[in-house]
Parts: sequence; structure tokens; C-alpha cells
Amino acid sequence: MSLFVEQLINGCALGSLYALFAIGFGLVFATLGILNAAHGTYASWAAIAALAAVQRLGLPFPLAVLVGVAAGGALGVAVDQIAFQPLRRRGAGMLGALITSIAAWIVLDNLAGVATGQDSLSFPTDSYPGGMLHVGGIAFSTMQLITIIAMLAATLGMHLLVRHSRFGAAMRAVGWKEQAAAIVGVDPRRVVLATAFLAGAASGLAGVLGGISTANVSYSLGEGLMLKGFAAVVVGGYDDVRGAALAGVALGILEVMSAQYVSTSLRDGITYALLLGFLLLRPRGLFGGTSFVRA
Amino acid sequence: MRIAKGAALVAAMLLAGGSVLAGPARAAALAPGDYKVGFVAEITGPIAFAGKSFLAGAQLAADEISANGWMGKGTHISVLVKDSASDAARAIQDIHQFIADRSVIATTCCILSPVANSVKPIVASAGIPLVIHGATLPGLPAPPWVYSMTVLPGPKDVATAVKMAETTKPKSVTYFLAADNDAFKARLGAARAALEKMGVKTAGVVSVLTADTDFTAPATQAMGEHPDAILIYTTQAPAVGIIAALRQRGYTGTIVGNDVLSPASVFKKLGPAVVGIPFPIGFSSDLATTPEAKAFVAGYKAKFGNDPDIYSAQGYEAIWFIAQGLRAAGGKPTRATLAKTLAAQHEVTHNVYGGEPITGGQIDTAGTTIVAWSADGKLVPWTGAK
Amino acid sequence: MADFWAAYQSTLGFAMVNAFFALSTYAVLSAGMLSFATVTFAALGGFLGAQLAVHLALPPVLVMPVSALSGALLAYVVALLFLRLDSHWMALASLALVLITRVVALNATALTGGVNGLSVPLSLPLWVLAAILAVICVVFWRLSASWYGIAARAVREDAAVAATLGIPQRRIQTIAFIISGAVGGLGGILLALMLQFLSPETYFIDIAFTMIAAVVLGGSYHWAGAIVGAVVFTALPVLLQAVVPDFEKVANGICLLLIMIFLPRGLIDPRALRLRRARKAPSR
Amino acid sequence: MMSAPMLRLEGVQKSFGGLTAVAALSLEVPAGCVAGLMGPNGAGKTTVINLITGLLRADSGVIALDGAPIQHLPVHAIAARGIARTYQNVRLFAGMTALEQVMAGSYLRRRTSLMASFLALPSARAALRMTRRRALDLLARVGMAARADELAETLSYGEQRRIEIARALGAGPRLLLLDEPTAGMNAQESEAIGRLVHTLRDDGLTVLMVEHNVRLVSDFCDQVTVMSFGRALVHGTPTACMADPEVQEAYFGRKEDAQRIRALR
Repeated sequence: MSLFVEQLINGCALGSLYALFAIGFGLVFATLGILNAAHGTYASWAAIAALAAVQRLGLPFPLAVLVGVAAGGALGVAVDQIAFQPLRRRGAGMLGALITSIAAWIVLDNLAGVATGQDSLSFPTDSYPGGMLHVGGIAFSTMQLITIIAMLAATLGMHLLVRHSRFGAAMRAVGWKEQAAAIVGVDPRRVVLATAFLAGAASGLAGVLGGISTANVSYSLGEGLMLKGFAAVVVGGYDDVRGAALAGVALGILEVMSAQYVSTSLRDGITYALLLGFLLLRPRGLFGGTSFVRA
Repeated sequence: MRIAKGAALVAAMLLAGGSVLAGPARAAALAPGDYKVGFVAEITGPIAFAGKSFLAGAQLAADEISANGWMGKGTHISVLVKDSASDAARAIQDIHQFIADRSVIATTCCILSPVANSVKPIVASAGIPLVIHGATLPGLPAPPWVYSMTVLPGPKDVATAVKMAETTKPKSVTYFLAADNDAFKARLGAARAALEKMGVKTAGVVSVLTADTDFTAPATQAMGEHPDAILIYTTQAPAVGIIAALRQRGYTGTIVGNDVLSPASVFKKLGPAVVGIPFPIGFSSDLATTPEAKAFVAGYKAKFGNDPDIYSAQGYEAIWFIAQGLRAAGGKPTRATLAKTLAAQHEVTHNVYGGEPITGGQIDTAGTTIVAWSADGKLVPWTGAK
Repeated sequence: MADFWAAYQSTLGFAMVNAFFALSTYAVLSAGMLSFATVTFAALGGFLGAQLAVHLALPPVLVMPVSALSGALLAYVVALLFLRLDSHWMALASLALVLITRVVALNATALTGGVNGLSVPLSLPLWVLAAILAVICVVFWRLSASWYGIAARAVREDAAVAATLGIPQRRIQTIAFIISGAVGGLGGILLALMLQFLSPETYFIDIAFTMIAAVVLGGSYHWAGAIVGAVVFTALPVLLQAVVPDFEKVANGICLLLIMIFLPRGLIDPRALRLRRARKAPSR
Repeated sequence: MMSAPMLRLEGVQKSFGGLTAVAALSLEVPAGCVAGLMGPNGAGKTTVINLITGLLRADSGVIALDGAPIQHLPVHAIAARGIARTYQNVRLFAGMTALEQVMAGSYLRRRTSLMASFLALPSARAALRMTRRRALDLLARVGMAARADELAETLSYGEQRRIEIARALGAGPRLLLLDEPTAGMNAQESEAIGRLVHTLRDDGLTVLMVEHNVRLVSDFCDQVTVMSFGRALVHGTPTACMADPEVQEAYFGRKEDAQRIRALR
């Protein structure tokens, strides 16, 4: 029984990383209409930045996380302005942005490889709260608790921002049609920048926390999050923060449980089959939502 | 360096003896000139960390062989590099370019077995020798064209597992397996059979995948089986992750690793978590005892500023093996005559392992050294005591 | 010269094989759909064809039609399932399909050889490859000049308007998928013959992304753009490796980015050609 | 002239969210007639056109062509029954020449199978030549023959509108729906469109056009329906409709309302 509960916590913590990744990815997709292949590299670079903050500047854990998050956000904005803005000006569709995002992915991924010396680095054990907590015979690590709390906070914050603020209304409006944002009284350019930053920051948070708890700071960090986070976006629906977060956590639990009780080689198969099933049977995600494309 | 030269001299004499037996045609000295080896490198991509070591070792070997004219007066060997990023399609294109370059006499490549598998038929049909420097799949070599300078890890794993069982006497053990890697599947199978024969029960086998990054759940699963020891048969990244996760969750029992734990970067990353975990090794700079090995370590340090690892040793051996073939062939060797000569070699004479016999194009090493990382980051012989 | 040819013949071979994948991607793109499913069609065509070649010892000439057909059949099923989805969702669904393909390929060891892969002891002379590509080019030229091509262009530019002109979107897009499947399946077995070895990693996300990029780079408004894009995309890394060996991939990405920003409609763009001609013509 | 209506709408209802765009609309267009559909902005005229062509699905009600209900048919099947249309804001295909636009419009009249056309069979080539000649004729008819090989997007707004009409005619419809065909045109050009519509009618085509230009409607329409807030206000001859006080109020009295609705859309 305690094994089951421990695995449930493991699944939640793992799924929280997917969720953090997914909410940013979905936000960009819904608001800016971009299928951003470079989204995973923000996580890798955020972890690299946080590690540098720890090793070079000797910053404490909370500040290092902050550095990572800021780096993820800044990278999100930079990629948007370099790779997407020129196309947006010209009114090129989703396809062009996908290609430039692939280009950005190639560049950032390989530079991340250079930055880590093609190696997988890890945070020094004394640079983060690495202890184990024991509650009634159940063991879990402090990092897992932090990850789950961070995911809940980020999801709640993002949901309130998108659904219950004027700025969020503008974001949704931009997703529909850029001029519409102007009607709500918000500069669409500011909405674009803010969306890119928030998405990058969420991905960055996933990167730093994931980089610490999986002892892996390298370009593969972002790639790993990318595939599963993408699945979470599809299952949860990209236009709903709660859906993406819930789906991310659910996928994490499903992954851990199917490895524990079914088979590791079928683990990813189960995840992706579920993904395809959702696409075909419930193509608007868990919480539904309006169609993205006009008739 | 002086000692190394001495050993080389001995080896050369041995070789000369061999060629006398083989007939007078081979006695001619190698014609002066620059002999080029095409090196398909993996210096970017998923396993670039190892790929760089392989290449560095090869370059050192070429320097050494050329510097003192080991193959003959006025002879040089040089390494031409093309990166494949571990992509089979790229590796094939690189090999084709080497084949087209008439000045390239032999090639060496491949850390990944699938890549080696796709390059094999091409070199065989084009007729150019290929020395595989990293892929561990059994059955890859196919003389006269294809040779492997990778020590097969299977038997060493069994020896390590058995020694662990003899010293710590576990009742039950749990295995970690890279389920998408058949080589590790076979290695685990051999070790498990040996242990079960000794009466050690299998508590469970926890599968992970090579590309996985999160090992908290697998660690929890393994610890849930309450084994006395845990044996890890996975590639490097999962092995590192598993050890980190096990130690983090407070596992204090015995852990047995495998050769992927030998590079210095592993200690740098894991620190105290990896100390005392036994694993077998073919070469280690800390344990270098033979003159050749010591010379290799010294030369490597002087050239690259850090210690060589098992990967650099394998890259180093690949070039030495080719050089040995060239020297034995003598005269003006072609790719075909070089292949014929390589097939006749029964040992890599200049080796850092203290003996490196070749059977069917596959090298082996003499004994098994079981080592573990010490607290100050050195590889020390594993004594079995905890 | 002979050496140069020998050195780069495999690059040329891969460029041609990639052209099949690019054309397969173009086939759906030209009917207004972004789909990564080409990878799945290629995997089926490749593994099935390789098994037939190895176990039944069928010659490549017979294996290829089987691969193309199997790709087309799978594509028909995919079309039935996917054409109900909005364009964005379809892109995502096809990406999911690619991920599933790899898992299936890893586990269906009887067909794929699992992680160990499958060695394909057959090879294909380059001129045969070139001849097949030429035939496929004729097919695409005929397609674009035929009523199918006219209808597909209309559907791509504005599916709703096309429908009000009596052009059945579903049917046109189903045909597009079937063409994509056939060409993708054919590309799959050709890649197998080029590599002489297949593993589940052979057909994965890299192919999907590079092929979409190749098509858009070459120009997604003309079938020749797919071929130009595939050639550029195959040759670029080889060339860049000679120029900037350490940052070859980064340079690759930057090239892609620059081309997209400055030539968003790709290298081959019939519209730009027409505009230029219109500007030159003094008759206005 | 046949007495049975070619197009019949009966109790057609359509709402978006809470907003009713078309409410219980009934409408008849006799064969061989030029019917006008008028009303202030936001009255639901374009929605009616979208409902008839199937781009939107009615919530309830019947839409019948020659007595047979069509509201359940897919868009392309409705077109195949003989309904073609133009768009309020021109929707030509990007990257196509004027001739190619009309050719695309002629898909239903291609007289050959896709396969035969792909194989370039002699019969298919003959059919293609014929279709091209017909397309050129249609371009000549809207006065665009000289621009056949020019990219449509480089032409002026009025020219694009005329190409769109030619494209719709390419489908060989029996019922042509024109959505504000003279928007952005000067009086002279509008007049030409009106005359074109008359010649089309004389060739046996039935036309329903959404039009703002009161003079054009008065001069060229046989009957008019005026809509306001999704309902049909009046139905009758152009002169009678214009004189109706309700129409006057709808057009001039509640301009602010109309403006507001436009902003909301």
C-alpha cells in the first residue's frame, strides 16, 4: 500500500513537470497560434542558467530557480521576436512559424549541447533542499513536494490571469483575432510579448525543477519534457490551463503506474495511444472549448 | 615514454618474427608516406560526451605512431575526421566519402551498434578495412574487412556479480535493465543465471528505457522489493540517474554497476553517491600498470590536459591496430592487402590492457579488474569490503 | 571527378530518398493539411518491404509497389480518422501518430526486429532511384496540371469557398492522403535500401521535422519545391561540415531561419515568378 | 415562367450563442427572377446566404431548392444542385490568375473524371480545352478577358468582384447568390453589374442578391425582401418596399443600433 502511495506521489511530481511544460506550450498555441517546437529548449536553457547561477555566482536555491525562470521567459521572448515576429508582420500562417520554431529548436538544442560540453550535468547536492520527508511510513523528497506546489501555484496563477483578468481577455482575443485585442483596449504587441514570456517562464520552471530532481542538466532535459508535455496539451486541451495541468499530472501518474504494474516497454505506448484516442474521440480536450479555426 | 618505446621494440621484434614465418614477400619495409585513416566520429549528438574521448584517443595514437616512425622510416599515420552525430544516414555518407578518397587506407567508426550494422555491408562491398571502436554488440566483426576493438562486457559483468555475491552474500537481488537494449538484456541474463546458480534469489527486474530521464519511480519500485543488493545493467545516463535516485531515497544496500560508470564525468556528477559501487573495467588511468598504459596516460594528459577513460583507450587501440597492420603489410599496401594482413593479426601488440588477443576480428582482454570510485575521485580496486 | 562522384553519390542518394518524403509531405500540404504522418507511412513501407525482400527474397522491383500500396492503404485509414479534425488538431494528431509509430516499431519485433533493427542486404543502383524519382515527378506534374490539382489548390487556399464551388473537400483531401501514403511508403523502402539497415529510430520525428522544413524551404506551392528543398536540406549539413565543423547544426538552423524570414514562400514560388513577370511585361 | 418557387425558405432560424441572427425567416424566389435582399448592417443578410449555401447550418426550418430540401446536404452537394455564390468581402484564391479562378469554379462542369484528367486521355484533354474556352467566355462576359492571365490579387477591387462572379458562373448554377456585388464600385461599374445580372436572367438564371444600392435594386430587381434584426420586414416590388414606413425606420431611424451591432460582431 505504501508503495502505491509513494508511486502516486512520484507520478504527481513527474506529471507536475509535464503540466508546467504543457501550460506554456498550450498558451502559445492558443494565443499566438504557434506550434512551438523550440518550447522544450527553454527548459534546458533555464536549467543551465540556474546551474550557472549556483556554480558561478553561488546563489541560493530560491534565487537560482528565479534565475532559471527568468532565463526561460527571456528566451521565450527572444525566440518570439527573432523567429516569429518577422513572419507575424507578414501575416504568414502557422506553417512558417512551425518551421522557424524548428530552426530555433535546432540552434538552441545544439548550443545547449555546447554549453554543457555535450555532457549531462547535475546540481551540487548541497545547492537545493535534497532531503527526504517521511509521513506515516510514506517517503517522498522535498523536491517532489516543491515541484507539486510550484505546479499548483503556476496553474492557479495562470488560470486566474487568462480567465479572470482584463489582460487575459485580451490574450484570448488575440487568439481569436489580433484586431479584437485592440477592442478590449490592450496593445496586441504587449499581449504577444507577455504570452511568450509567461510560456517561456513556465517551461523554465519545469526545466529547473526537473533538472534538479532528475539530476540531468542537458539538452535531453527539454526533449524529454517536450514529447510528454505535448501529449498533455492534446489531452487537456490547449486553450484551457486547468485541462493541460490536470492532463499533465494524469499522464505522469499513468506513466509511473503502467511501468510499476504493467510493463515499461508498453509505458509510452499506453500514453500515446491514450493521446490518439483523445484526439479522435474528444478532439477539444478535457474541458472542451471553442473551435480554433473559423468556418 | 622510454619504457613504451622499449615495449614497442619488443613487439616489433615479435612481429618481425611473425613475418619471417609468413614468407619473404612481407619483409619489405612500409613505403614512406602519409597513411590516412577515415574516422567517423560522434562528436555532436546524443553520445558526444563519449565520442569526443574516442576521437582524442585516436588522435593521440596517430601522433605517437607518426612521431617516431613506428611503422617505418618516413611513414606517418593521420586521422581524417567526419562527424556523424550518431545518425546512421550521416555515417553512411561519411563512409562513402572516405571510400571515395583514394588516399584513405582504412576506416574506423561507430559507438552505436545499429550504426555499425548499417556501415558494415558498405565497407565489405567497397573493400576497405573498418575497425569498430565503440559498438558492443556481439557478432559485429567480420574479417577481413570488419574488426572490433571493443572489449565485450558480458563476461566481466558475470565475474563482478559473482565476486559481489561471494563477499556480501545477498539472499535476494533486484536488477535494473535497459529494456530497449538487447546487449544489456543478454548481459543481465548471464549475470542472473550465475547468481541464481549460487542460490541468490531474484526479487525482481525493473525495466527502464535508454531515453528516460526520471528514475524516482523505478527506484521506488526496486526498493519496494527489499533486495539485499541491486545490480544495474543499463546505459550510462539511466545508470547515473538510478544510482542518484536510489541514494536519494535512502537505499543503503549494495549496488553493482557496469563499465558505463568508469568515465570521470560520472564521479563528477554523482560524487559520494557512486563511491564504493563495484564495476568491471578494461582500462583505467588510475590503475595503469603496464608501460604502454602509463605512457598512454602521460601522453594523453600532456596533449589534452585530462585523464583518458575507457573510450579514449578504445579509440587509441583502433589506430594502433591499423598501424600494426600497415607495418606488417609493408611495401605499398592497398586496402585489400591491409585487410589481409589485419586478418592475420592475433593480438594488438601495442595495448594498454596488458594483453589484447584477437579472435575472429574481436579483441578481448586478459583478466577482469573490478574497481570502484574512491571518495577522492580515483578508481581503486574493489576489495569487496563495504 | 570520379572521386568526387564516388564521395557524394550517397549524399545524392539520400537527397533523392528525402525527396520522396518531401513529396509525400507536399502531397498533403498542397491540399491544405499539415501532417507528419509521412513518417508512419514510410515506416510501414520500409519494414514491410524489407521483410518481404529478406524472407521471400523478392527483388526490389517487386517490393516497391507493395510498399507503396501498403502506405496508401494505411493513409486511407488515417484519412478516415483524421479528416474529421480541425487543421491544428490534425497536425497534433499526426505528431501523436509518429510517436506511437516508434513505440509500435519497438515492440512489433516480428516486423521490425525491435531495438536490434533489421539488416537489409539489398542495394539499389543510383540510376534506378533517379528513374523512380523521375516517374514520381511526372506523376506530380500530371497531378498538378489535372483537375485534381486545380481542386486541391482551391481547397488549400480556401476550403469553404472551394466547397461552395462544388469541390468536395473530404474527397480531395482523402486522395491527397492516399498519394502521400503511397509516396511515403515508397520512400520508406528506398531509405531501407539506401541504409541497408532499419531500426525503429530510422523513422522518427527527425524525418518528420526535416521533411516539413524541406518542403517549406524549397517552396510549398510547387512540387518541384519539395525536391529542391530535400536536396538543399541533405546537402547543407555536408557542406556546412566542411565550413564550420563545430557548429554545423547551429549554422544549419540559422540558414533555415534566414531563408524562412526572407523567403517565406520558399525557394521555388510560382506566385513570385508571376508577379515578376507581370511587372516586367510592358503590356499593362 | 414557372409558378413554383425555385428557392424556398420556411421558418429558418439561426442564432449564435445568445444572439439571434435569423429568426423564423420565410422567403421565396421564383425561377427566372432577380430577387433583392436588403436591410441594414447586421440584419442577417449574409447569414441567409451562408445558410442557403450550407456554410452555416440552420437551427431549424426548411431550405428547399425546386421543392427538395437541401439544408441537410454538405456544402459541395448543395453547389452540385446548382447554387453558386459570391462573397461580401471578395474571397478569391491566392496565387491564381483570373483564368485559373474561373477554371477552379468550373470543377462541376469539367465533363471528365479525375483519373482521366490525370492520365491526360484524349477525351479529357478535349474536355479541358472546352472548359478553358468556356472560362475565357465567362471572363469576357464580365469584361475581364484581357486580364485572364494576370494574378487576381494584383487587380483592382471592382475587377476582383467581377472575376468572382465569373468564377461562380463557372459552376454553371441555376441559382446565383450575389453578396453585395457592387460594394466599392462607382455608379458606372454598378450599372454594368446590373446589366450583367439582367442578361444572366435572360439566359435563364435565377439571381438572389444582397444589395445596399437602392437605385440598383429599384432598377434591376423584380422583387425585394427587406430584413431587419433577422426578420423579414416586407416583401414585394422594389418601389413598394422602399415606400414602407417600417423600412424607412429600419434604414434611417435606428442607425445607432445598427452601428452598435456592427461593433459587436
